[in-house]
Amino acid sequence: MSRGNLEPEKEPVKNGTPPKIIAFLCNWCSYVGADMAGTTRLKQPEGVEVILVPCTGRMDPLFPMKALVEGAEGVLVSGCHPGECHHQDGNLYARRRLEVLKGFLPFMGFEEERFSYTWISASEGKKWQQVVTKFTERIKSLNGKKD
Amino acid sequence: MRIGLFVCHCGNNIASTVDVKKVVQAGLKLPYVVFATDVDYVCSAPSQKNIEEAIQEKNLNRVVIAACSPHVHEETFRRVLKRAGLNPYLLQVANIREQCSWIHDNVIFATIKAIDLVKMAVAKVSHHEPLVAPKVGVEKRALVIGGGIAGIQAALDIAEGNIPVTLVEREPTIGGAMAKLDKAFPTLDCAACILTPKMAEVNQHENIELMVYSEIEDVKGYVGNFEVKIRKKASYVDYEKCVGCGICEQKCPSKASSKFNLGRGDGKAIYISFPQAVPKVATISPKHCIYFQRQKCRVCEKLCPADAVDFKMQDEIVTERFGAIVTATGYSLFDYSQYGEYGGGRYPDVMSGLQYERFLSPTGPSKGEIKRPSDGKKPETIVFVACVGSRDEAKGRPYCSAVCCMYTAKQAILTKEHLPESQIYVFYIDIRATGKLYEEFVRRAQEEYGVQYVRGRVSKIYTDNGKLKVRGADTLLGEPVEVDADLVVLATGFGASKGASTLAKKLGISHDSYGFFTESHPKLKPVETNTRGVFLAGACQSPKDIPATVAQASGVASKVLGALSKDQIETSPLVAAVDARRCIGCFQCLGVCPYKAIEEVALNNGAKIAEIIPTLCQGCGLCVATCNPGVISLNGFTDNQLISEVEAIVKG
Amino acid sequence: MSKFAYYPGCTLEQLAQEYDESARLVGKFLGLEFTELPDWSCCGATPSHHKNYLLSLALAARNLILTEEQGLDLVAPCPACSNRFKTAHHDLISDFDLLKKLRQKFDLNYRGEIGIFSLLEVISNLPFDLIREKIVRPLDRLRVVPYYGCFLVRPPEVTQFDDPENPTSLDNLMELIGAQVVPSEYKTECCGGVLGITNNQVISKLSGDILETAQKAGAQAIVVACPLCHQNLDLKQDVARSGRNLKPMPVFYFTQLMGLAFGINPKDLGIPKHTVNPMRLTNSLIGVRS
Amino acid sequence: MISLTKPDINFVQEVETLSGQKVAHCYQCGKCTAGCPFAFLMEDAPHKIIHLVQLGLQKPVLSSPAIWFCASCETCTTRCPKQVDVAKLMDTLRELSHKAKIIGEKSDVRLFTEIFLNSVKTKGRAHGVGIMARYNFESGHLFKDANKLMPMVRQGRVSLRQKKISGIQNVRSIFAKAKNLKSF
Repeated sequence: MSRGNLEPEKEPVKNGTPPKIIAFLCNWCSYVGADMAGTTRLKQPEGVEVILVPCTGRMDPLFPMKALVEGAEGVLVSGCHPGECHHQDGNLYARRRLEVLKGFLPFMGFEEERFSYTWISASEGKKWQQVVTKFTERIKSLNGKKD
Repeated sequence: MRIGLFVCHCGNNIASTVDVKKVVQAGLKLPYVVFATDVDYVCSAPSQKNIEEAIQEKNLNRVVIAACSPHVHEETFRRVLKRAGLNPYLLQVANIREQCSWIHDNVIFATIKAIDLVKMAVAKVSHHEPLVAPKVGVEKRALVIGGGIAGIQAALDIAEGNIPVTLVEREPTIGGAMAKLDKAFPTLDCAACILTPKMAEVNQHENIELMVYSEIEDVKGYVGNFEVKIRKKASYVDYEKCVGCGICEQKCPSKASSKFNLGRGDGKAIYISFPQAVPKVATISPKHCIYFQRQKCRVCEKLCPADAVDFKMQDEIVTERFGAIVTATGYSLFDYSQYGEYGGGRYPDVMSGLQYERFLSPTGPSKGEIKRPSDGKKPETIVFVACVGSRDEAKGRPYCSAVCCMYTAKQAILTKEHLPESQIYVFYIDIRATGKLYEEFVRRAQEEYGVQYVRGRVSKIYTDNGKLKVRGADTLLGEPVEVDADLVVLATGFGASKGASTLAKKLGISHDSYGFFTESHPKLKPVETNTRGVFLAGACQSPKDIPATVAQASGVASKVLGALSKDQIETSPLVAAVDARRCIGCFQCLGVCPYKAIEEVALNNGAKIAEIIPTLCQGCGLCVATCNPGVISLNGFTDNQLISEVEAIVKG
Repeated sequence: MSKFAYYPGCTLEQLAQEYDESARLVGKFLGLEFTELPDWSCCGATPSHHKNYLLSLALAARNLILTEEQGLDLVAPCPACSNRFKTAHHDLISDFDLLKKLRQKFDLNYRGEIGIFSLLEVISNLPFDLIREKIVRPLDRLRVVPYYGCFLVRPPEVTQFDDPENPTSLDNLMELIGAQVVPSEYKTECCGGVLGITNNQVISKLSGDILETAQKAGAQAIVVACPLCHQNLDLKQDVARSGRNLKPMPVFYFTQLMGLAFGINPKDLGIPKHTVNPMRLTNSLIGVRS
Repeated sequence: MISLTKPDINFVQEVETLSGQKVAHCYQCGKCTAGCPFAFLMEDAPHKIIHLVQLGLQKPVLSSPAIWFCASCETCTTRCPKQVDVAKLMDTLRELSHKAKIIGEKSDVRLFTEIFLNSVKTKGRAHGVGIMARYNFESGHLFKDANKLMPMVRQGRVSLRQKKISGIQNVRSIFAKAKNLKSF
């Protein structure tokens, strides 16, 4: 069924626009876990948009920073569990770098809580759902404090 | 630049929550997008043809497909581009199904998000460059890890395809769990009779090298070129010399419980696992050996006619190269002592299904006679308890072990054949008998052999006056019930093989939370893993019975033969590259590369810079993030590409 | 064959005389020769097999042997009887030991060579043209639910007649005589059977459901082929209707409706004997103003 | 707590021989119960009765009032996926219950059965009015359906007397022999 004729603008928006969150997911575990959440139809907040990276080891702290500066309300990075990285230890290198970033955020005028780093395996669709739901709630309450 | 956008309805899968037409409209407004359309099923053959035509007619040079996860069909669409004469890497897939339509209900938000995802893809694809996949040579040898029925079947099938196979087994004999079985359901053929010829064939096959009592130490490399270190554990018997006469075992004065009989029945420190062991050689268990414990004895050494005993033997590590690896490491049984209420481990007459199987077997501890371990009497009333360590969330085993219903029915039938007067009860919660002839088999247990099935779990087993009181429920009656049993068999479920997760790490494959290895796709790639060149067979992937295991093992063999049939394999072009002009030669990258894919090269001017060997690089990007001057880039994931995605989302 | 040994059975002899009368009349009209089985005894009915299987076989066998002596096939309008006979026949011819036992212990020598039919079976097996040519008064204003009940069609191995879940023989006959058949999902649901005699709860639920669905589907009447069903649906209709918002609904035997179509007088068909007054509907069907 | 140890195998065998049905064939799907028009009256649904037989629990089966609520409509038998003749099993259980003189509780059906068969035994045919009168008297439902009776008498549909058939001796001897024989 196509909804081509529906005018989305005219539908009432109940809870306001969901906060815009960028999630960087590694190709081997977390992206597959997020796909798994989809395959099992686990409902999630609509504001989370995923950027695929080959490994969290590829993560340059610049990317989350850029995202926040440009207006993202939160940034998530998720990789394989420690010891299960497809590329051996890429996830651990990433954590080290991103921890530094986290400490640096307040100096840039961002709450530390707008950034989070987690481990999601390929089979943890459920966990992915919980992580994004919780993170979205967290961002909402941060936004609330601001107002 | 001319970008074409194709948005998939996926029947209702996408179109019921994403307004596909709106996505197309929004797409058309994006920079460089010269063509956009919606498609019912973009992966279908006619749609693929249409994309090819659109590429040619509209002169497209970049393609964005908004559909399912790239993990599902990215390769399919790359082939479409190739057929249309476009470089296959000028493609970007926007995942608007798994990560959009399937996880949202609100049409407005889902549509907005789908449009965002398309914006990201368009932004990224405009930074794409044509890429060419490097080719590498292939080591035409296969490694099979695990010598149970899965490994045996896979090794034989691969060897028949004229590819040399090394079969590594950590026990002193191949045969695995199947060798311990008396009979196999549903045909009740003698397990040894159908297995041992295959074991012998493995031993004799010119293309198979058998390495028993050996384990995988380390794995490096990638498809076509794995380098594997194998530890040959010290068996203290020279397998080359040992003739398997068994004199050592007869004369060994030590006492040990038989590992092959799962602790039921006596064994010795020096042992041959079972009469049909392959290879038929003796092995010493230092833990039980009197010489190792007290430095005297050496009876075996003195008596061995082949002079094969060698107390000085050390572990040895060999390195070999393979083009493909099959893991067939099987399963381990649930430890019944985790159910304190059943008394397994406390009461000798409560045993596991596999232990009971040894009692049924003519090569088992009671030579095939059913006797109570406690007093050697023939049991009159025997209770089987299904789902012990299966379908039990409290025990962390929510899954079905897939074989227990069937082996319980088999053991009930065999018991009735041994002891026709016995009264047999099976406590079950559901009967899963989905294989060919399985349901009929379970019905036969009930209808012909009079096995009494009682639907309900057992709550507690305790001793009372020489009997085992089995307290359960009959949920069909809605009443608690009780049976006075002489013997109780717990149908213990399947868990991952011991050491499975360690092996997974070595192989770079993933496993689920129970330790079962994860296949590449649950339906369409059941024998592949996410690491190219590493395949799965048998119960290491999920609990499986023999027919399913053998089928998967043969399937794996065809995959291995396919992978090794080419002289060269294309590797991914999504690899890193160093900008030679800007590299300062700090070699930070060299230290972090997990694949040793970076080497130092000297320039004409004597300066040393880093260079990446594209066939070794696996494209993780760790070097890129590590490079301080920022002179390494990763194809497909350049800084520009990733930042363009970020900007597409937040700037809108 | 158009000659039959006719077995009325205890119910048709008394409570369901109108079925007996209409059956014999319609049979005659259709050229069927019914000779009442001499000195017939009770078929055993439900109580015999509820208590004693051998008794049920022997009681039925006595009548089967009498039929065999006549050299005729047996027709029983009452499906409870025909079902008993068919069951006994089925069990005896499929179990030689049982047959021998009956012979030796009861001196009942059944050879199993006769055919056993319910009346509906006999009539619906006739060539429809033969029936059609007797029709002088098509009942084209009648909307009727054909109700089969249990004994005619179940169990199929025994009854060997029509479809056990969706029988159509009675539907076809009704359409043949011009009536409009109203479909009912309850056409083979039990009316309560013999339990209806002792238990009014059974009638009010089971027969009540049958009546209610028929009425809601727009039927004016129900047509049956079984006196036990008729008893539960007609004689005890007040019980069946109790607690439900239903109008009285006439219940006919199929022979009565066929008789009307053949031009036979309602009185000769025993129609006025019913408990729920069927005369208004009957008169309207045959064009008599009441 | 019901003990399943040492089930009454003789009972199971007797039921199976008498009925010609293997109770082990039943896999407890419940289709018999699902289609049984009388299940609403039964404390033990038909599938449960069979299960009790499977477990060799004679007493609960033969004393269950449920076996008397089966009207032999044969719906269960017709639809059973395992081809168990459930109605036949019910017959067998009633027969055994009669023989074992186990009466779970006062059963109207059982009383009716006795009176009906007595009527057949005396006259060779069932005498409707006689049976009803006797049943009403013995069951204590004195005036049950009395309102139905008078119109029928007026119409001549029922007679207050029933003649014996001439072969009544055959019928009586059938009753006598059946009483003394085990069914198989």
